[in-house]
Amino acid sequence: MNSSVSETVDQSIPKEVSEKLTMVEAVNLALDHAMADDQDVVLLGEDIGVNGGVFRATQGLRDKYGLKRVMDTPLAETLIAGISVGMATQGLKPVAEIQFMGFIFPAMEQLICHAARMRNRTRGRLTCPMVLRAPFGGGIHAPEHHSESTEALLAHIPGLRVVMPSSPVRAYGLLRAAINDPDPVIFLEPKRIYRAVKQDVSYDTAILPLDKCFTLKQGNDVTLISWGAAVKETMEAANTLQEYGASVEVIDVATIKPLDMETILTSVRKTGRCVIIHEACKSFGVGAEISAALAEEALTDLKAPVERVTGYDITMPYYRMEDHYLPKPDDIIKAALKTLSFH
Amino acid sequence: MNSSVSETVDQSIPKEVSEKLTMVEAVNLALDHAMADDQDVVLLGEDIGVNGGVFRATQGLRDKYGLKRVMDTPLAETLIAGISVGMATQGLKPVAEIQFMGFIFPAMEQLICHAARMRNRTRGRLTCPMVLRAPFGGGIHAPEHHSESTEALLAHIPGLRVVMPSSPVRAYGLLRAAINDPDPVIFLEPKRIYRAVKQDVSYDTAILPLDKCFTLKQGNDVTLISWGAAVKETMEAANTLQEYGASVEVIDVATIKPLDMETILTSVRKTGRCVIIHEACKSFGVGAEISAALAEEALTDLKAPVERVTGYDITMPYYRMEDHYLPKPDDIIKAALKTLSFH
Amino acid sequence: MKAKEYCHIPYIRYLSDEGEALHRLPAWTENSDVLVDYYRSMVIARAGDAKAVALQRTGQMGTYPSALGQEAISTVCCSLLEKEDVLIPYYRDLPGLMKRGIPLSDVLLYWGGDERGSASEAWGKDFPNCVPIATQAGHAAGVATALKVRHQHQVAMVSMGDGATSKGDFTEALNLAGVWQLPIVFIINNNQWAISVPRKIQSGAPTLAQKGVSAGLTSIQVDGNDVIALHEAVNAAIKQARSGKGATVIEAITYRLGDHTTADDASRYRESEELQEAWGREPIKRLRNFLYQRGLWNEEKEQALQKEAAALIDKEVKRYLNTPLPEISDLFDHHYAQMPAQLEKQKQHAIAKAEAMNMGGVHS
Amino acid sequence: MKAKEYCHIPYIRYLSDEGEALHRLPAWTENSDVLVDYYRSMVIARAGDAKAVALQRTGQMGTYPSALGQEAISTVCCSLLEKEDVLIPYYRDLPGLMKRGIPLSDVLLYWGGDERGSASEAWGKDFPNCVPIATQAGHAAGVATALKVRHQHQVAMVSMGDGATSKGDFTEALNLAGVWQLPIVFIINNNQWAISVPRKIQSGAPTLAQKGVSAGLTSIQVDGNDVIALHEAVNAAIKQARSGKGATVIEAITYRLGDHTTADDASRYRESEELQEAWGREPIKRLRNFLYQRGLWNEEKEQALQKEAAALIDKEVKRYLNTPLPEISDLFDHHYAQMPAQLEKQKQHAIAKAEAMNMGGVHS
Ligand SMILES: Cc1ncc(C[n+]2csc(CCOP(=O)(O)OP(=O)(O)O)c2C)c(N)n1
Ligand SMILES: Cc1ncc(C[n+]2csc(CCOP(=O)(O)OP(=O)(O)O)c2C)c(N)n1
Ligand SMILES: [Mg+2]
Ligand SMILES: [Mg+2]
Repeated sequence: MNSSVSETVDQSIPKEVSEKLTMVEAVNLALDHAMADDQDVVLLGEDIGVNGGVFRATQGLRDKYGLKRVMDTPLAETLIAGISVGMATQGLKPVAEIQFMGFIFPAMEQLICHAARMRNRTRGRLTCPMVLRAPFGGGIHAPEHHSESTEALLAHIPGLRVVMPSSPVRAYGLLRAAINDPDPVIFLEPKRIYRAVKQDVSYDTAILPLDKCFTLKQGNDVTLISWGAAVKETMEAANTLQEYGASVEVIDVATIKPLDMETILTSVRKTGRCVIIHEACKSFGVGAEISAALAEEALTDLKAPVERVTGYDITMPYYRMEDHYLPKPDDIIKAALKTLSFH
Repeated sequence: MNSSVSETVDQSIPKEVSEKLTMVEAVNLALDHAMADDQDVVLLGEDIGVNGGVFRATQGLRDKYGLKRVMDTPLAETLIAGISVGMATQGLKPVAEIQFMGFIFPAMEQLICHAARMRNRTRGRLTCPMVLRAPFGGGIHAPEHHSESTEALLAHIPGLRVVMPSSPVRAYGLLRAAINDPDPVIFLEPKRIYRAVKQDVSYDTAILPLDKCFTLKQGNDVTLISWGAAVKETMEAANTLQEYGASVEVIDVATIKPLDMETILTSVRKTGRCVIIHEACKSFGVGAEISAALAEEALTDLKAPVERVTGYDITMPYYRMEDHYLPKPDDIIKAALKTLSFH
Repeated sequence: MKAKEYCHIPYIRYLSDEGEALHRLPAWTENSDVLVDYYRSMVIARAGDAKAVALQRTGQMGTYPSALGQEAISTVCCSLLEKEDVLIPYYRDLPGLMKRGIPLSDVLLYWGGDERGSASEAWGKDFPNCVPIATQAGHAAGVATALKVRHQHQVAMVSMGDGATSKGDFTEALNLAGVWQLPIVFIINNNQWAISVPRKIQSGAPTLAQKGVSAGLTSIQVDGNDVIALHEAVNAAIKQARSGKGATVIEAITYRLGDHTTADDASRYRESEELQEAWGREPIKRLRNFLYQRGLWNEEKEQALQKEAAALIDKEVKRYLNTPLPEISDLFDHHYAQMPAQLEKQKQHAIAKAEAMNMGGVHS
Repeated sequence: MKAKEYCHIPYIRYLSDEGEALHRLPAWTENSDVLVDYYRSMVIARAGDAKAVALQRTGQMGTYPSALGQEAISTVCCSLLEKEDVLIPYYRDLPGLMKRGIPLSDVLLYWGGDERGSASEAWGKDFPNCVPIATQAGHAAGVATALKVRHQHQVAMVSMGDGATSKGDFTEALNLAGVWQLPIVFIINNNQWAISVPRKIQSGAPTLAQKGVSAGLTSIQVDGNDVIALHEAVNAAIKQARSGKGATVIEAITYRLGDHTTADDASRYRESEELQEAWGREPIKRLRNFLYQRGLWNEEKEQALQKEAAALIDKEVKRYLNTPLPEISDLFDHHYAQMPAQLEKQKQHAIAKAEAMNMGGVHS
């Protein structure tokens, strides 16, 4: 369990009891268990203490672990990232919350110039085992700047990991893995599905591997690739396509940096057809890398052009019109049918 | 000439005389002429005044246009971007310098949340006619953080333009166009070729279109696509390939956001083969978008997989080893020969 | 030697919590028009603010940050600005926006998820609402620079919360204002809370005004629920800026009587006693008491004012609710003056999709 | 009322420019060892610094930022730190790094374009050089937080230039240090220039120390060329931090006697008179005068020291120049503890390419 300071495990963890939890509750439980297992894990961010975070991801943890391990910071994202780097180099495992992904930009210099590079520039002398959590994505009728999906900016940076769960079980398993990981992980939580479904989650829920895609559904005719909240629409589309008689494979990329191209290539080599679905703008998005790599490495296996179903190349519209921006199951179905009928 | 305050043209401009200038001198001349033509053009940045910028891009301009139009700022990139937005909304045309692209990250919040969005979020009531210049790229044995190429991060942002010249004439023509443009332009200057060649540049040198690729060489067998300093190696590779008997088309993308996919598609539809060359890391780089779009929109025209010749997915190495990172003409030739021999 | 021992920030106050003059009032208060106007404006703003909250509660508008209890700051600040001055507001400035002549319906549209809420001509060159905390401080410095470069005599006024003072953008802007002698008035609306984070754990400085000291700026604290103190402080700051003598930082002490926004529940993190106490210091009651004492206000006027406010708000709410959805093309048309080719294609796709699905938008 | 009128920052100085005691010296100066050690360290550092410049000038090293004239600050600061304390230096701290026991060759390797210059065990938990200005202030706050969370009694010491005080990271870190009472010593190396930007157009504040006031921190100015004043100030700051009483901001006034870096030419933007004058205040001559006066130093000792310095530097330069190029794999192996599959492929590609081309690296 990677504990360097203490081996004590908080007795209050209900190891056996498994509860139906939403994704945000699973995040909370993962934080709770990580803190119980490893004294070096500390939380920091805006409003994460008494308030438990604006989405309640850290609810109850300050009461349980105290002020020194659950730190409300002043309002300063550059600082949040900077002190996380500082703490991590000294052996703590900070898990910082950026209140919304739209406010991550002041942290970019610290993430790119320091968090991502500390191991390399000291050849491993100092490392940066930090996690930066941020809720992301649209669809909850939030105000301006509260619905962004800019994962592509982070995915381009060597030395970072970028992970996003798409279910409570994966949120738990991936967040625990992210906290255990000895390198910096940006952990993006699709807030639109924070409370979409409930799953059994407990201390016995598996810690999942990073850097691996999850194949959510196996099929032979077309591969649908997605991550985060868009997995919901992707699965809906897959089910409808299945009704139409298509055999659909669905992959949740889960870790977008570094990409598990092996799983993706294996699938698309089998199906020959692929639709990539993401909420972020199309151009220079994560879908571009996947699409490019597929065509470069499996050109002759492709029976149809890869399709991207994504947000438009526009600023996320304010909420009255955000539905026009967000990819819908119908868009995915249409794109899949297009690839399926391509000869 | 887009002048709202004054129509006076500084008589000191040698309209007829054409001089052999390096790229950085062409940048300087473009700034000079833009300031002479339009009183609203002002320059700001660190060390751009008496010192004329660390690369001398603004040399002499403070003496010529005074303190009020050539402003040395305190050391604060967030501020530089923020005040540029503020000035631009009031009708000035700020041209800000970020000393090296490695220091652009503190400006990201202002660029993404404000500069890129001002027109959209006020439906055109306020606009942001600013230019942010930054030297970028490696190969000059500079210290850590002075050799970055993170153009992909900016290219993903709706509302921004991202432009990079690859010759003195294009530096002049594109920078003048960028300053004239009523929207924010990130103007990235490939410092490795700041003084690589000299070309005739004068007041009569054409103001070039933004959002357009430049076809530097026409050919039928393979399309080489590049931008910035890598155009140099790309042209070298093209010449060698030509000697080998291949007919090579070379495209300088010049504006990477928004992409002129029409020119690129037309070329690759003709040649059927394509190599994309850039210095930035491969994964999630600008090359990914071009490669993906080609495979998606011209799959059946592709006679071979698109090749990307790029930097590795690592932090730019310190200078002793940076040569191992930078794409070389040989790499381009190899990739081109690979696509040419693909069946 | 601790910092507090060698830095003294003046604090201005004229009216007691009950609206009694604590010392001799400035001469301008003899002319009752100004004070009555402040009162009327605050009352109307509070009614508009309450309506905004109600619209959210009834599912007719998105998240909204109420200005309840903080009406004096925004009202006085914007009253003292000239139209040609430039306001760079933050999200809790409804009273000031109304004072600037911006229709309530615009503000409702903005919070109702419609970009057109920041588009109308009434805004002039003022900035739209700013969500990314403290970024507007940089804009203000840029606006002021533009004014200075062009030898214009307007000022830039920028407001922000206590939490915003922790973000580096703010101090970078202060620093520039100091070194370039910029015509800016910085207003810190210190409502004691930044969502759930109380003032005392936001900064270890005894005052937030002294952040201005670090930039060599004039820096003062003022009772932000006391319109007379505010008027004095803001007026002096505007005069100083307009005459080329540089910026002022005004920390206006007030209290957030509501939740942070309609998405927040302040009872999770703050004591009800503190809230109750704060109600005793709120600005509208205080000024009403003062006006009553001086015989400048009465029940009849109050009734008329309430009626007037209700009518105005009614009209504005109707305009808001009746604003049809924008065209789909609107989502694409304002990113660039010159539409890029690929974006045009995406626009056509979106239009076709909307037509095919007969998609509407929210509250349409 | 202007800010300067209500903020007073103490200024500490003991030695005149000529090395004469200006007032009663602190008791610890009776023990000459400390002062002699400061002198020796500064002389060695200056020789190492000059050698670094020479290596650059002769094409044997990359761009280098000389610490010429600023040796006292870095030397005294790092002398007073315990080994277990954590240093978060900036790029002009060669004297301090040497004091921390970091081989000169490491520092030369770093500026010679080799990551391994920040890798050796000698660095302990100290931070490598920091190029992105002021970002290290956040690291220091994080380091100090870690120390505090674990109830350890070390301190974090962070240095930066005058220019760095304009960047928001710095003030964000100050603010946190104030509110969390962090064990940090902030050292502002005010050498009057940030490349070509003079101190007076970097900030309108009369002192940079007063930026600490905005965070409620103990804030002082000290003559940065006076080792006794520095010792007093830094010692007090470390003691305060170590005993849980919070951070101090020390603005140490000095002068950059060299160009900004070897890539810079200061004669473009600064008057030679200013430079000449500054030479009259430099720290080494000043301390030498003092030691001579007290009979603690003489020509013989000086000769021996110069020899010792030359020998040490010679050895370190050899080690630097003889450091073979890293393996190609080194470029890839330190990005993640666990190498991603695709990166492994790229690594193999790079190795194969280097072998095929028999590519070397710089100065090999
Ligand atoms: C950069 C940034 N970080 C976080 C947020 C989320 N957020 C919105 S308001 C707020 C608190 C602001 O408090 P304060 O500045 O005191 O203003 P108030 O809301 O109290 O008026 C936070 C953290 C944001 N909008 N922008
Ligand atoms: C964020 C950032 N912006 C710009 C630079 C380029 N730069 C390097 S040193 C320097 C001046 C620093 O001056 P100061 O803080 O006074 O330190 P000094 O070099 O004088 O010791 C600048 C602008 C940088 N390294 N980082
Ligand atoms: Mg507040
Ligand atoms: Mg300096």
